[in-house]
Amino acid sequence: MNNGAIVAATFFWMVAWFANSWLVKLNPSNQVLARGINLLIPLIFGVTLIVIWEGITVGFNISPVLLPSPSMIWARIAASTDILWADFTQTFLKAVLAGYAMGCISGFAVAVAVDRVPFLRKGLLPIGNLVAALPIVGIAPIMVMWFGFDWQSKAAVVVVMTFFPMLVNTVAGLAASGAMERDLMQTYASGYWQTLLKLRLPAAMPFIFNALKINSTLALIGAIVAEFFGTPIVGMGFRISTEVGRMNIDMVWAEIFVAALAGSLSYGLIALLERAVTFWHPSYRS
Amino acid sequence: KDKLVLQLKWVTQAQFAGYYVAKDKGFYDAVDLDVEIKPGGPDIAPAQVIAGGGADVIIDWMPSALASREKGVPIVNIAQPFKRSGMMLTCLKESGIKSPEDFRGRTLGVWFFGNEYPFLSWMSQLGIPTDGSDNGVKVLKQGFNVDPLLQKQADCISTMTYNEYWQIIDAGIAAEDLITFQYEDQGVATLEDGIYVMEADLDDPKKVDMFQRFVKASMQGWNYAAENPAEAADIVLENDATGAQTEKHQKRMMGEINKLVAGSDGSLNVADYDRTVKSLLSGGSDPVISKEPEGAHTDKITKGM
Amino acid sequence: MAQSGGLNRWFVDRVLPVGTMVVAIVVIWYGFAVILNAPFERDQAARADTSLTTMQLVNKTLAQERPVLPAPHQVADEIWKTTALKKVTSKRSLIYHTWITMSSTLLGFAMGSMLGILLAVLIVHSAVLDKSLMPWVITSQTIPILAIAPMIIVVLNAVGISGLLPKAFISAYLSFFPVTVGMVKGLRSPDPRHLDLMRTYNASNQQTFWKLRWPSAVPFLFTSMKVAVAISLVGAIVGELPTGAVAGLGARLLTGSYYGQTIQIWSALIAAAVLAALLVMLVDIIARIVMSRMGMAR
Amino acid sequence: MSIVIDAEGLDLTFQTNDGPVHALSDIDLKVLTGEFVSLIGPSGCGKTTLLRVIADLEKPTGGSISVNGVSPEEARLSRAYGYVFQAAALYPWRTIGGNISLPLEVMGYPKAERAELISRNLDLVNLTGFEKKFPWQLSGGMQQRASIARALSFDPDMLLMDEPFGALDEIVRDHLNEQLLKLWAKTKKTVVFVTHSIPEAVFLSTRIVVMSPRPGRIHEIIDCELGHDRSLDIRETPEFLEIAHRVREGLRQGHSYDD
Amino acid sequence: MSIVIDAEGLDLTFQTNDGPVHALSDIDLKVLTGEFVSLIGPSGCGKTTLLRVIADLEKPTGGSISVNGVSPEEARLSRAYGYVFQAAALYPWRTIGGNISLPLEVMGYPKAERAELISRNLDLVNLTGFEKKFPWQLSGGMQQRASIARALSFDPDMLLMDEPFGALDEIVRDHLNEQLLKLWAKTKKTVVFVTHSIPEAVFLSTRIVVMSPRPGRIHEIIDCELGHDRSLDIRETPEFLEIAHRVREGLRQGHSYDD
Ligand SMILES: Nc1ncnc2c1ncn2[C@@H]1O[C@H](COP(=O)(O)OP(=O)(O)OP(=O)(O)O)[C@@H](O)[C@H]1O
Ligand SMILES: Nc1ncnc2c1ncn2[C@@H]1O[C@H](COP(=O)(O)OP(=O)(O)OP(=O)(O)O)[C@@H](O)[C@H]1O
Ligand SMILES: Cc1ncc(C[n+]2csc(CCO)c2C)c(N)n1
Ligand SMILES: [Mg+2]
Ligand SMILES: [Mg+2]
Repeated sequence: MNNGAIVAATFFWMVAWFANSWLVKLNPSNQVLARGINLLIPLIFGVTLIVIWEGITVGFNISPVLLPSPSMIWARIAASTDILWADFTQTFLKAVLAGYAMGCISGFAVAVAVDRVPFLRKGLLPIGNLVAALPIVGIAPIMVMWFGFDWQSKAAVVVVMTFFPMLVNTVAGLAASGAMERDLMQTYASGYWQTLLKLRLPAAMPFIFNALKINSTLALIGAIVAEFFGTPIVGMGFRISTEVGRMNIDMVWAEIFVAALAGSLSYGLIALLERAVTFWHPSYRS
Repeated sequence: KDKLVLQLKWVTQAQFAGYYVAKDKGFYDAVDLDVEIKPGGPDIAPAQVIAGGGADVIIDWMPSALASREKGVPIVNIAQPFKRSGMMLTCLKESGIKSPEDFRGRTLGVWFFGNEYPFLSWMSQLGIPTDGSDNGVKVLKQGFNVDPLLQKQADCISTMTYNEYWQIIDAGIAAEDLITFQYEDQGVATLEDGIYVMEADLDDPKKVDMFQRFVKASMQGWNYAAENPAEAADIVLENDATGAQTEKHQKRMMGEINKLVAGSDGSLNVADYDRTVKSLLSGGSDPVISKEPEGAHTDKITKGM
Repeated sequence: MAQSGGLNRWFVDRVLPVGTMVVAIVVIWYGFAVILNAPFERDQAARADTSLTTMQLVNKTLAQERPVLPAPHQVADEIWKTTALKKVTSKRSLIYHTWITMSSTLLGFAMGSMLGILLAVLIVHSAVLDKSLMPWVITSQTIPILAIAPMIIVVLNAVGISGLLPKAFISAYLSFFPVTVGMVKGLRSPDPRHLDLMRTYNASNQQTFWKLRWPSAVPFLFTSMKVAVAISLVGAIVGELPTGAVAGLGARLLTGSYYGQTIQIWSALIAAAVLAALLVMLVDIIARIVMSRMGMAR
Repeated sequence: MSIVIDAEGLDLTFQTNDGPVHALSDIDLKVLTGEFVSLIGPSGCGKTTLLRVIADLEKPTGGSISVNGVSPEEARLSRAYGYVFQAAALYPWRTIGGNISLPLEVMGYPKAERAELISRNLDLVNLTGFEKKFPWQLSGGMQQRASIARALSFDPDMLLMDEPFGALDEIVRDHLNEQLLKLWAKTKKTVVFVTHSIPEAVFLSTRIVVMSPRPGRIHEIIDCELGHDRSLDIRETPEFLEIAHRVREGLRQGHSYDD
Repeated sequence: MSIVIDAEGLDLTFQTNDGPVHALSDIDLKVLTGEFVSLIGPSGCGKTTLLRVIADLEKPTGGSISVNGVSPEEARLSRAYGYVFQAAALYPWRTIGGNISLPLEVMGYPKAERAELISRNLDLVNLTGFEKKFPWQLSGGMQQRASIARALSFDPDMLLMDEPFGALDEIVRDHLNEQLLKLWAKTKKTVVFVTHSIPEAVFLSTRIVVMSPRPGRIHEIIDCELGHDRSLDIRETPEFLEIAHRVREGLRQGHSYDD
């Protein structure tokens, strides 16, 4: 056991906690500064987690086969950028993006189609909610069987996973515009498409973005897990499942790091987009 | 009674009949052992489990065991019930593949998760690249079943003589329509199911004694299974908690497994070991292990039996 | 009269549309079963040097032992055989496996909800945690759980935790998220005037929590618990894979996959879907009872 | 002067879960061109429902009604009226200009004409310079003026207003009342106006329809001839107080204190 | 009669994203025991803010204020007042009885005493028999009465009311005004009352504080000695109209029409 590392990590934790408590209370009037602080606080928190992790793995001499230390993971990331990039290309740039786009667009299109027919809406929604709860581990092998080994089957899994959240949210969103607003369009003798375009879609945007955000994390997880069930020998999921068998756990965490980074960045990107598109929503007005 | 946890490499099936028989028939009880058998699965790495203290003894294939050892999990082979290798590549005849040279430009299904080493060293001995270059083979990470062949997503897939091969047959494809390449026949066989423990445990006389009793009782189980294959298959079925195994399949598997175990008294044949190591080291630019392993096997357990 | 009107409405609004949709799905399913299973039958016919009439082809595609896509009646038959015709304690009984999965689902769901509520309470009451924790809670959900599940299990094993708990942990890891998000919203939902009112009574933090924040968060809690219970089930199934896939619906899915038993996979999938529906319904019923006790069901 | 709205024996019953609600019962009402008619009455007496029937947002279950000599639906399709709701009901994702542009877009006005109409109507309600602002950046009174500009933008002959100033404070309300009256005098539009406020009704209207609830019906119609040129000060004149008193009495008779 | 509220040179500035908002500026106000003081003024003039400062829900940034001779915080801690909001602000998950019981629970009254107080106060606001109902099962006027009962339940000497009847229709409002006046005469509590309505202020108050915005300050304080025994009819008396006129004038002078 290495007590020094543990003590150092604990000390760092305490310092970081005080730093954050202080930063929170600062509350500056300067906008840029305030935004900076809002970024800094979770960053300090994250760094603290990593330092504690390092402290524990080093301090308690944890076998790297069980849990490698962050420094080892970082070294692995630095040494294997080419492999990580190739895997990222295969899994994210091909499977996730294609599946995400197809799933979201088709979910949206079906929602708009279904919205005109209440009977379809009532029938599809409960079933949609059910299918959305199906475990990917059940769907992935089937998709590999149907769509082959390459990224297409992963994209298909992503489509299945993202379709229903989008469908359900869009349908709810299309129903979200107020009765008064819809009456207003009636008084203009507005047609179906005009009402859809000018009222119901804008009003549905917060819901649609909700689905886009949920789907952004679902898509990545889905593609990675689907790769457990057959892939060409490249891809984040392939690497993770293979390197565990080879006892290269640091490589596994390197991929997990890339996945978490990509997932968080896409989520953040969509959140920014949401802010720009639904700027009018009360939750964004100061 | 001494408690001992055994981590298998794969799910409950006749491949591990010896251990289940030893447990059910009371052979372990007879040597004062209380053995808990943990089934494996697609993402269970026995070496990781033993490193984490989740098991005392594991069943693993030698290539992956040696690779793990190089990665810093000091596991040692204490016994080798499987004498022969059951691994092969199975192709559809209609693909036109007649010899390993015909693999070039084809798509082959391979198991990963540490099971790819025998394949990789075979290919490198043949001089066939596996990195997707033109005159090489295209490698797929094969799932857990034979669908890629049935769906014609691959020209050949990895199968075990005792398991997947028969699934292809069961799926309605006649043996004449298939062509198989056994690793054993190709001279690239590596040792499969062996018994491994942590190196440090071998310094503990109490543990050594336990392992001796374990290996002895297990081999007793294997012998019993060889003599009573039908009963052994029943015992396996009995122990399968998933309820997914069929009697027909397990009886047949038992027969094939017995062929692989035949001729082993449990001790590791050093010549087999050397052959395996040589095969793994000869991997050209990307060998499975980089240097001759040391202390990766011991007869400390089997010689006392 | 109101009673029968309600029943009638329930039929027209729920049963009829959903039923129609199910029928439509089954029809489409049959169509795909024929299309997807046909190539194999054609190959077989070609190997045997015979040719098939369309009728023969259709019949054969709907009765394969290892179909690419099993026909609905095959799945129904399998479900019937593995539920009604087997003792529930039998390892071949789907009910037995469903039960195994359900127990880790419920345990994981309970732990996940608890953790979710706890995090939400911390986030709502501490400005530091609010700002530092929330982004990481989101990041935690971008980690592919199935990837680290085996390692979690090994690590838990190393500290001597095994059995139901590791599976439940994975289930909890997935399900705490919607609860946290919902509860943070819920605990912050009281009208500022209600909070002021408590201040005019000079109420303590605890009193404000129990008399105001908590009750106003209850509707949010139930909404997110409905999402969480479905996710818990996914987590429990995922968690069964690296624990040796010994029993449970996940194990059925996986072993079905090893042995190419597509019919078994599909029946396990259907069982999972039905279980999910039942669990969501259960939470919904509890929600209704609690809410009407609280006078919030109108 | 011709008859713009002609309702006879109008009936409307809502079918709800707890049985039928008799929202309108035997309503007879004629409104002439250029009139300013207020509907006043306690909550739930059917004011909104009556206005919605005129606007073809609700179908009566009995009786007959014509608007501009045709059915309400035909009148709606020919864009005969502008409707102003209690809350401004502006779309938060459109600027003030964009909101006023909305009916014009729906009705297919060309872009140049839209721009012209927007600025003219903004001017009419004293909001010049706020075209690029979003609704939530304006005060309640300004929002309500914008929503009136929106209803006026396509120059309908009739305005239907459902408690347009209900959410505003008294001073702002007085101010808007004055402006509305001027607008009405200038444009000569027919106005049907729903309100809760007695002074507001008396100040604005040429006729006041006092309604009473359960079932919603017309209790009394009070003429209110205070001339077209009223200032806020007339509210302290005896004529004004007289009419206000009559309205209050009418309301009280129709009211039941069961709450 | 002693001084209950004593504010001198009170200032309050909110720091917001778009710079400071001067909500209260140089407020001097004394309220004596048993008085009924109304705060009236256009939206945003600081009425609510002033009431919140008295209730210690907001800290002034300048000047001094005492309540019952001590600081507002000490007064709040000693539960010196009951506060009534615009909308009833009842908890939907508690029955009417449960809502009235809320402050009593927080203040640690024993159960028996709570039951006793609940029924007494329900009686006071004419809601006997509705104890077990949930708020949404009552009309708006009844809800507001329940919220008054809640504020009265622990028998504070002072009532702070922020537009308690703002959301109700005129008839119901008149009715509640009458009841409130009776209650006040009976209990002799000190009341500070925020309103938008001139007739309401004149009808209820002994003194009317007219405020004006930007920055929020006191424009004028108008005495209103119409005696304790008023009925709704006095609203048509010349004295009443006179005071109403003065209030309106005061409001208009202080008002700026920039919205
Ligand atoms: N869509 C509807 N379905 C069922 N009942 C309705 C509907 N709309 C209105 N009602 C009922 O009809 C009656 C008249 O309602 P309406 O909205 O016209 O009253 P109102 O006079 O406008 O009241 P307020 O002053 O509160 O706006 C009420 O009892 C109301 O509950
Ligand atoms: N918490 C706050 N932060 C910033 N500004 C505030 C805050 N509360 C009130 N204000 C501002 O202070 C001024 C006075 O507000 P206040 O609510 O006291 O007005 P009011 O007279 O009660 O208005 P109303 O009649 O609309 O209720 C307004 O300009 C308001 O925007
Ligand atoms: C992920 C994964 N894929 C393949 C194997 C290979 N394997 C080793 S033993 C065995 C049983 C044969 O039926 C099989 C298939 C594995 N262990 N893990
Ligand atoms: Mg209305
Ligand atoms: Mg206010």
